[in-house]
Parts: sequence; C-alpha cells; structure tokens
Amino acid sequence: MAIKKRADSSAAKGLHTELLHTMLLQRRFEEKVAEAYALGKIGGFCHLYIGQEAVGTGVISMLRDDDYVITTYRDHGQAIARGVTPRSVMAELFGRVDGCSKGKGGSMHIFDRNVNFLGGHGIVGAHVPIATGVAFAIKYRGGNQAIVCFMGEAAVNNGAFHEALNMAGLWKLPVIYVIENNKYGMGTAVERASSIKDMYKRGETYSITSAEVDGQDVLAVRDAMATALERARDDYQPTLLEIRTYRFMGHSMSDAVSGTYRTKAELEEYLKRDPINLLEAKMKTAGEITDAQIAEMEKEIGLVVQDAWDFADASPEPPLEALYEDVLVETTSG
Amino acid sequence: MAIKKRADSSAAKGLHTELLHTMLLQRRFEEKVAEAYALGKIGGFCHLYIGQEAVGTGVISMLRDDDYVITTYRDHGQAIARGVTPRSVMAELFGRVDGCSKGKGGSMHIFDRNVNFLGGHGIVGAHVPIATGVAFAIKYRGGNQAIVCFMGEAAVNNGAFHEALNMAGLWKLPVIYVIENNKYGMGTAVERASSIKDMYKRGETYSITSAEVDGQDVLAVRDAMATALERARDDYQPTLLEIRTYRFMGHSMSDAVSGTYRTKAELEEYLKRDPINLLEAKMKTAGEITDAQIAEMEKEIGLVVQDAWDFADASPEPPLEALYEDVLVETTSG
Amino acid sequence: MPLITYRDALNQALREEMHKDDRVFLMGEEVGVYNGAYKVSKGLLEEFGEMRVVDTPITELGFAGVGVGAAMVGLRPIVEFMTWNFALLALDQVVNAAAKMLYMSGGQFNMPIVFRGPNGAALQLSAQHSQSWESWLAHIPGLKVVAPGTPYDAKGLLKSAIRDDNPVIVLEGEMLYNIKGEVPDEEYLIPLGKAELKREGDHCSIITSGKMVLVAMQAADQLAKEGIKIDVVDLRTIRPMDVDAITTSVKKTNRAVVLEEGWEICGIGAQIVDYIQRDCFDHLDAPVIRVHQADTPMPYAKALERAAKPDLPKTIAAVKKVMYIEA
Amino acid sequence: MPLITYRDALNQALREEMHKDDRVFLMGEEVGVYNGAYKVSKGLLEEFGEMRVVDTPITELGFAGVGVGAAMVGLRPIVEFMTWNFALLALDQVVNAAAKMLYMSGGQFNMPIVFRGPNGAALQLSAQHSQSWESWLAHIPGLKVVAPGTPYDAKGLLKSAIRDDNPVIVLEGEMLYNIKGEVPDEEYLIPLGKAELKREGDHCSIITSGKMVLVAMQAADQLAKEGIKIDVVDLRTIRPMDVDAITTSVKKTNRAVVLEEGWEICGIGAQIVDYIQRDCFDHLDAPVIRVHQADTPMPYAKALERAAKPDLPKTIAAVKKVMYIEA
Ligand SMILES: Cc1ncc(C[n+]2csc(CCOP(=O)(O)OP(=O)(O)O)c2C)c(N)n1
Ligand SMILES: Cc1ncc(C[n+]2csc(CCOP(=O)(O)OP(=O)(O)O)c2C)c(N)n1
Ligand SMILES: [Mg+2]
Ligand SMILES: [Mg+2]
Repeated sequence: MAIKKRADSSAAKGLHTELLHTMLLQRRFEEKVAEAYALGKIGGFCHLYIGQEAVGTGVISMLRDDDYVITTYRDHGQAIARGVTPRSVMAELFGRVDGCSKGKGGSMHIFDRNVNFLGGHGIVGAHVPIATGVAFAIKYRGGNQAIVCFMGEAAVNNGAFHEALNMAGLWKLPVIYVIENNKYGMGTAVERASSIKDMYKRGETYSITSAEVDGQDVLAVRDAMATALERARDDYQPTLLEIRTYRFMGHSMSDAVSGTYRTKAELEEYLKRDPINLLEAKMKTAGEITDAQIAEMEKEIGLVVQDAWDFADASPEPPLEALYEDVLVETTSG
Repeated sequence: MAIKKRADSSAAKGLHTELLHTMLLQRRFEEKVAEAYALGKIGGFCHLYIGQEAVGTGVISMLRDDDYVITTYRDHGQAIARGVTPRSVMAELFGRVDGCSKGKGGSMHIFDRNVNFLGGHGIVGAHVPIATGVAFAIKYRGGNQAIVCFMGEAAVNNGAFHEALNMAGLWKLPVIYVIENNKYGMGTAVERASSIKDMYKRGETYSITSAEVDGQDVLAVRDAMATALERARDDYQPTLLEIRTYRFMGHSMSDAVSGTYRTKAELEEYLKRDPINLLEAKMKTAGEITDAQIAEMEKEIGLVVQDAWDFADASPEPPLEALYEDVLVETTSG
Repeated sequence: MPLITYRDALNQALREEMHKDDRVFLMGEEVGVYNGAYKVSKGLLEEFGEMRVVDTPITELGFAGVGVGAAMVGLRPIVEFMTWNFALLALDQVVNAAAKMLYMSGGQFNMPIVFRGPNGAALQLSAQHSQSWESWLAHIPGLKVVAPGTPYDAKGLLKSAIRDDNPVIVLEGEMLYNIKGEVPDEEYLIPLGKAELKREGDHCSIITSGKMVLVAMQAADQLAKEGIKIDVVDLRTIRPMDVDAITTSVKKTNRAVVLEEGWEICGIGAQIVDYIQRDCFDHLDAPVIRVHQADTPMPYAKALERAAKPDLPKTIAAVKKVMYIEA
Repeated sequence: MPLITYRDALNQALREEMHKDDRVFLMGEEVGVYNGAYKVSKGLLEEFGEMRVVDTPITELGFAGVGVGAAMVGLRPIVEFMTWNFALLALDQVVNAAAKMLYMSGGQFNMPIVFRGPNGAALQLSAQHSQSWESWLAHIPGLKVVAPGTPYDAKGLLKSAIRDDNPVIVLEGEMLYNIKGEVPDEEYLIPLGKAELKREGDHCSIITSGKMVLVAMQAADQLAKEGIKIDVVDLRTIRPMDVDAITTSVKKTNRAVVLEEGWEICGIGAQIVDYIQRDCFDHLDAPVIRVHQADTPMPYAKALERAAKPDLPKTIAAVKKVMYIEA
C-alpha cells in the first residue's frame, strides 16, 4: 500500500483519498480489535494506535516497496499502512495459524516479510539498534533503500537509542528514526522522564539532522519524510524526526483512557485534532470528497474489517506440534 | 589530601607546590608500578595515568573530605590524589592483605572508604549511573556534598552514560561528570568512535551545563571545577566537563606506547605538554620553586614510593580462607 | 487472620519498611503517579512523597545503577523492575556492580539493595515478555534470591529482603498478585535461606518455589484423593538454597519431582537434581523428574502457551511416573 | 599437519569464510585498526576493508543490535565481544532479539549471526573480568552454543557457526589463544551438536568442554600413569548438547566427573548431572562429582585466584573420589 505519488495539485485528490482510506481502515480495524479483546478473542498486551494514524500513514506512504519498516509493540496501524493484510493481522491477534506470525507473535510482534515489515518489538528501545543494522546492511550492499524506525518518545531516554544513533551518525546510515511523541510513556508524561522537552534535539549531538513535525497532519508528515528520504537515498544520511501526536486510548487495553496521569480535559482538547477529521475537513473544503463518498468509504472499510474478523475467527489454532517449530532452522549457507 | 585553598596570589606558591607534589607522586608511583609489573609482582590489567595527572589532581584538589570520587580502572593516580595511601595502593596491586581492597580488587578496583573513594570500576560506562545514585543519595539526605565521576571519552558513547545523564539533568543532582578525553579508547581514536568531536556538547541535550577544559593545565582544571562545585553545592545542579588530555603510555601494560593506532610523532608532540613540566615551568617563572627544591621533592617522593613498594612486598598474601569472605555480609538493618 | 492479596501483602511490606527506616526508598517505572504497573506500590507516593517513591525513565540499566550508587553510600533502595523481562537490560548493574562490590572492595562496600518485580510468564504475552530468570540469578555469588509463592511469604520475605544488608532479588509472580491468603496483622519476618515444608507426605517430594508452589499444592491435593501423599518443599529462597530441607525430604520419600517455571537447560531444577543425587544417591528409588517450561520461546497462541507451561496435569503425571504408577 | 595456535585457527576460519561468502562481515571493538584486542582478527581489515571489518564504539548493546538488524535482512554478521564479560550488556539483543526473532515472527526471520569472544577467567583480572557465561547462554532456546577446546576444534566449529543459519554463540578462551595444535591445510567443518570422545578409557568419564578440555586431557594423562583410564567426552557444542555421547560414556564407565569453568549453582554441570541421573540411573556406581569455580566472585590475588579456579589437582582428586580411591 505504498503511496508513491507526490502531493502536487493535480494528483492531490487521489492521494488524499488514499491517505484517508488508509487511516480510516486502521481506525475501524482497531475499534474492531478492541471489541474482540473485550470478548476474549484477543489476549495479552494490546496497544492501540488510535489517534496516531497520521504518523504511520504519512511516513509509510512515502516509502518504496523495497524500503523497510520496523516498530514497537504499538504496531497494528503501521502494519496495515504498510500493506500487511487486515486478515493476517487480525488472525495474528486471534492467535491463529493464518496470522502473519502464525499466531506465535501476537499483537506486539506483527512481522511480514512480504512487505519488509520487520516487526513489532516489545522491549522499549531495543529495535533502534536493529534498525541501524538494517541501514548498515543497505549501505553494505550499496543499495538506495531506507529503513524507518518508529519509536515512542520514552525510548529516547534509553541507552539503546543513544548507542544506535551514535553509530548511525558516525557511519552515515540510511535510517529515518521517527519518534512518535504522544506525550506519555505509559503513565509518565514526557517532562517527568526526559531532561529536555524537545526530544529531536538529541539528534544534534549525533550529527544527525533532526526536525519536529505536526503528527496530526498527515501531509506535514509526508513533507518531512520527503526530505529525510532524499538524504537517506542520495547521501546515506540518517534523520531524526520528532512527530508530535497523541494517543486517544489508554496505553494498552488494560489501561484507562484517562485517569491518574492525564485529565479528561486534556484528552478532549487533543480529540479536536483527530488526524482523520482534520484530513476529511481539508478535503471537504477543497471539494475533494463528499459526505456520501465518506459514507461509501466507511461502508467498504466496514466490510474489510468484518472480513478480517471472520477470516481470523475461522482460522484454526496452531497445532500443538507448532510449539517446537521455528525455534531453529535446519539450513546452513554451506 | 584535599587541597582547599584557592589560587589567590598570596597562597599561590603553597598551592602550586602542593599540586606539583601530588602530580609528581602519582608519576613516580606509577613508574614504580611499571617496574613491578615487569617483574611480575603485579598481574592482570594495569592502566597507567601517566600524562593525565593534572586532571585528577586539579579536580580532586577542589573537593572537601565529605565529597565523593568514583572512577574507572585507570584509577591509581586519582586514588593517590584523593589520599589513598601509596602503601595501600601498592599493596593492592601486589595482591596483598594490606591492599586497600585486601588484595581482592587489584589495579582496576581501588576502593577506600576512609576517603570516600568509591572505586575503581572495570565495565566502561557502568559507574556513571552509580555516581548518579550517589548524587541522588546526597540530595535525598539534603547534604551539600558533590560526587565527581571520572570517565574516558569512549564511555560517552555508551548507553549507561546517556541514561545516567538524563536522570541527573531531570532530577537535578549534585554530580560532576568529568570526561577525560585522552583521544583514544584503547586503539580507537575518538573520531572513529564518536559521531561528534566535542563530547561535552552531549550535556546540552540533558540540560546539563557543560564545558571544555585544558587538562594539561592543573590550574585551568581547578577553575572549571570551582564553578561546577558551586552549582552542585548551592543548587543541586550537575555539570559535564570535557577535560582534554593525553595518555603518555599504552592503554594498559600490555599495549605498546605507540604503534598501529597513533604515531610516535603525535605522542612526542603531546609530550611537550607534560602537565608536570608545565606547572614546574610556571612555578619557576614565577619564582615559586627552584631546581634544588624540585630535586628535594623528587627525593622525598622517591622515598615514599620505595616505602610503598617495601610495604607491599612485605605484606602477606591473603590467607586461602579469604576466598570465601566478603561474598555476603551477615548483618541486617533490623 | 485477614485474607489479603499477594499484591497487598507486598504493599504492606513496602509501607511498613519505609515507615521503619527512612533510608528505604522505592524507585522504578510507574511506581509513583501510576501507583505501579501492577499497583503493588499503590498509595506510597502519596504517603512518602517524590523523593522516596521515584518514577524513573525507561532506563533499567541506568536506574539499577542509581540504586547501586545510593546503596553504596548507605541508602536502602528498592528497585522495582516493571517485569524481570526488562531487567535483562540491567543485569550488568545487578551482577557486576551489586553482587561484586563487597568482594572487589575487600569488604568495604556492602549493598543493602533489593531488586524486585514480577518474573516469568503471565498470559499470552509471548516471547519477549514471558521469561523466568531464577536460574540466571541463582548462578551469581554475591546475590540472594527469593521467590515467594503465597501472600504470607511475599510479605515476610520482602521485609527480610529489605532489611538484609546484601543485594536481594525478589521474584514475584504477575499471576500471583491477585491470589489471596492469610496474613497476620502482627509484624513478622521470614528468614532468608530457609525452605518451608508446606505439606507433609511420604510417597514423593515435590521441590518447588515461587509461582509453582500453588501448582504443587494443587497437585498434592489431587493426589491425596488417590492416596498419594506428597511432601511439598517450598524453597522460598533460591539462593542460598536450603539443601538440607531438600535432602531431608527426599531421604524420607525416596522419590522427587522438581517443579520449576523456567526453561530446562541449566534451570534451577538441574541444580536441585545435582544436590539430590549427591546427597541421596543411595536413597533414591527412581531418577528425579523435572517439570519445567518447554524448551522454546513462549508462543502467543493460547493453546500453545498452555502446552509450553508447567502445570497441574504435567506435575501429576511426573509424580506418577516417578512412582512408577501407570497413568 | 601444521601446528598453529588457537588464535590463528580462528583467524583462518574468519578469513576463509569471509572469502567464501561476501555477506559475512566482522564487527566489534578493536577488530580492525588494532587487529583485535587479542589479535584474532589480525590482517582482516587490510584484506577485506572497512565495510567488512568494522570497528565499533564501546556499545555492546548497540552493536549487537546492529548485527541483529543486518542478519535480519540477510547479511551474516560475526559480532566479536572483546570478552564475554562485556557481552552482559548486550544480552537483551542476544536473548530477546537474536534467539527469538525466528519464533516470534512465525518462522519468517532467521538469524544467521555469530556472537564470539573469549569467555571465562584469564589471569588476575578479578571480579568484573572473569566470568563464564556458558550456562546462562545454554539456558536460552533459539541459540546454539559452542566452546572449542583445541585449535582444530576452534577452526572447524567457528566455520560451522558462521555457516549456520541460526544464532551461534562461540565461547573462546583467552588462555587458549596461544595454545598450539594440529590444523590441516585442507578445509574441514565440525558439525554443531556433536561431542567428541577425545580419549578412551573405561574407569571413569570426564565430561567437559572449552578451556577445561585441556585440563581433562592432562588429568587423563596423569591418571593413566596410575593405571586409571579416563573417557574424556568433549562436548564441543554445549547447546544443543550431545546427550547420547554423555550417557554412552557413563554407561560404559559407570562413574562421571563433570568439569566446568564457571560457577556451580545452575552451571552447565548441573544440567549434565541431570542427563546422567535420568538416563544412567541404574548404571552409576557413585554420585556424579562436579569440578567448577568456587562460589565467589573472582579475586585478584594470585593464590586466591588459583584456589578459586577448577584445575588439574581438583580434577584428579574428583576422579579419585568418584572411584572411591583414597587420596
Ligand atoms: C525495556 C522496557 N522497559 C519497560 C517496558 C514496559 N513498557 C512497555 S511500553 C512502555 C512505555 C513506552 O512509552 P513510549 O516509548 O512513549 O511509547 P508509547 O507506548 O507511548 O507508544 C513501557 C514502560 C518495556 N516494554 N521495555
Ligand atoms: C563495556 C566494556 N566494553 C569493553 C571494555 C574493554 N575496555 C577497557 S578500557 C577500554 C577503552 C576505554 O576508553 P576510554 O573510555 O576513552 O578510557 P581510557 O582508557 O582512554 O582512559 C575498553 C574498550 C570494558 N572494560 N567494558
Ligand atoms: Mg509515548
Ligand atoms: Mg580515552
């Protein structure tokens, strides 16, 4: 689902429609996930992306098929934006054989080799060096792809981030680090965890060009990505983007939407900048979409999401032998 | 051996004499250490401080007795500057019971509770969070001490550094991080390991005031420390000092002085700024010391160092039961 | 005696010890404002303030080191790991600093520090969030390691851990936090290094600890109905291990099943087997059998996860096997 | 056959595999310009250039992760840890990423990566620089772990490790690097997962690996003079372990000594004891005895260090004890 067209005025309508569709699909998909979770069809930790869709969508829409994406446990939205099918994501969440990770990974470990989606990682900060290694491999081979590494703002305090960015800055690697600053790491506000407010400034001390971006505006995200990608492809230069966003749900399905650490008033303030509404409004103003067309889109997406559920529900549980499979492979390079 | 007097002109001579004495003692002590190492009286890894004495001496000379010092494996010079006796350091290096760490720690683990010398740590970067914890304890108790944390410039790329400085900046802790930038981490030049040249700039992104200091000039080091200490004592504010220096010996006793990674020419250039010679020259120009007085000082120091050797040599090896002692203590707080 | 949860028992232990000794403080992710990821520290921030209940950034290595530094100069930190899975990042501080400081300083700097948090698998958290580190931690001289299986033990062991002048690891169970048990109102301590015989029987010993104590007790209940009487040895402390309690039981029953939560290879059960074969060589009527997690990363899918975990049916089957009873 | 050092054998393995497959590269601290802290990578930078022999900052966690990322997209990294002591900082990447990636991705991303470096104590390096991690690493499903004891094995096992499509841990010995042994000019591989019976005898088995193989062979030599014939089982690979080789030997000799470099509690020897008691219960004439490091951090002082380490006299004493021969 890589959306390659640039937002010049002639193609704008088509592009915006695609972006809206992608975001809406993520939203409705995750609302369905919440439903399934409540019914016990999904277990474990489950972190929704609702409210942050413009970040993943804007970033990923700029990528080529041969680029790479790696992310955290908050991975459903980005997986879908990248083209992992709703069916295989839902089946994974249901823990079924037809899940993208055969039901072994679950919500936090969505992987899909077909679209260079390198997971779904559960240890905060740990995938940042991994992304850096992918960028190293790209350069090693002389390719001109890029890898995007999504992370929460809390990861920026973690040692793995620092070690990785130092290497990327030192070796000049084609990686785009995307901080999704949604203001909280679980129940901890960014200013209670970080000694600086502007996380992107950390890039400077690794000789990495950095910028701050409005993460509720999918087009602003795309613009920032355009420059970052150029730097990666043409010069093997890393970029650090701090994309400011907000999560509309609790940290995970077991966390209240608001409560001890953030107020309902704050949440409501941010809900006014729902990335989907913002794009819809812009499109309506520009005459690019009508209410009827939106309703049509909703309907189609509703079917896709229901189909994903039905598919997942019908998919068998993994056979017990699967427990011992995929621990090691039998092959060698010899 | 805390030297508390400030460098106002009247006390200058006395102060300079003391500083010179401290540096010379470290130098001659370590030359003796090298001799003992060659004879097999000292084993394991042994990292000399020769060339860097002005850093430890300048920094530590500004401290009070109730302040704390923590450092790396390159710890003999600082231990002596802090007042750990040459006898107990040498006995430790010889692996004897009268060593400050009872012969259990060796060169990399000089500890002395009596002078708040918190070791001698062998894992690069690991003592930086520990220092931060000491600073936390100072603030917890409402004290106005400071802790100085020495580290090599290579540690600044390490995750532990980053995590620690973020907390110190966030919580405002009375710690002074001293980077001894001697241009190399083992055989790796700083520019081959760090994405920025000016390591002190890393402080900015933790809201920590930072500065660069000439580490061959013991008085410049003292000046930088004066400001840092004020910030720590009055405001619980951390400081990051990058003190530029050079090691005149190999990384450890098993590393050649020059070779693959640095040229003899470079070394010779830096030898011209031997911190001891620089201070001697300044004192001579100012008429604060004569050659005869220096010879006198050398002689006295020679005796102290020989005494340390004799003491260490006469000290018994730890009894075999000691192997099982100090693994745990038997006490509780209850 | 009041029936309270394991969570509340831990909370009481923290509160009581923080009242008793103002050098004791708690630090970790979400311990303050959020009241703890699993609410173990509920109310403590309010009661003791920001200096003694410290929310940290997500920097396990860093804040474990902060704890070590604070302990070095006489505070008594309790470092909470949100789960022990994340503590993997901090093990350098636990192993190379906390466990060795006393030794390498020649006895000068002891480490009155507690590292605690839930260990092992909960439900469907998959590979990176379902690990049992008891054998890794038990491997390290200079540490003590406890694994309470009941609310009573949780409180008594945690209090002793906080008062101990050595680094003590407390392995809790996420799945235990809601379990209720009797906990007296009066203060009590449970000595570190002592096992408890939680049930007496002379047909077979089950040696276990932590989360698996519950399973062992259920197995004993169920087997009793078939006339099989089990000695359940709850180690309580994994390091130093109460070898006497193990061998005394096995010398009585002549048969042993070792029940552990973690992986097999070099697991805590392997060490227990070694103690048994060493000291009870002539008393054993059958090889010791171990029940443990499958030798795979933890899968997400419910049925696979169930198959991977040690549980009641597997424990009962092991007891029958060691007794040569056909299933 | 040429006599070469363990160091040169490793160097040959690296060079040959890098020639054979240009996806193979080496990274770590000081591997390039400095030719390796222990000179294992001597000449490789010159031969293969900066992209394939990569000097890293002192960031074990970070560069292990870089290796994982590169392996994920098909390169074949060899990550050198200057010593395994420092790898403690990187274990999250080894355990949570490398070992689990294949499993949690449902078989999509295998990890052709080698993590290697010297493990265990050298001489007088004291507590933080003298650790043996074999039992920790063997605990983890998803890894293979090898511990070569001779130059021949070092070359053959490292080559197999590099070609394996799974994460393989190679535990070398700093004290072995200078040891010489016969290594043929022709190419050879040693299969992972297979032990070698390094010496035959029917009085007692010594089961060992890595650095301790040398000690076991010396013990066998010395005991042979007293007419005691030892089966020396060199595991070569610690995970997966060749249990058959162990039990076959013990069923023949009826007595076993397990010789390991690391600490006792949950050490690799505990697992070997478990395999033996499980499969050779009726064949054992005496309890298995283990020889291992003292249960303390490693002290600096020479005599204390000697007392702490497993060695020849302790091994001989153990054999005699297990054979009920008065010392
Ligand atoms: C190393 C580590 N420590 C703790 C956790 C538990 N944890 C999971 S998500 C999270 C908060 C992360 O916040 P942030 O990076 O801002 O990402 P967000 O959840 O807001 O997307 C925490 C503490 C973890 N997974 N890994
Ligand atoms: C985590 C870790 N990795 C590697 C080492 C091995 N090592 C010891 S000192 C050193 C170089 C450190 O350089 P720097 O920090 O600049 O200090 P310097 O030796 O120059 O004083 C290295 C790589 C170590 N001790 N710890
Ligand atoms: Mg966040
Ligand atoms: Mg240096």
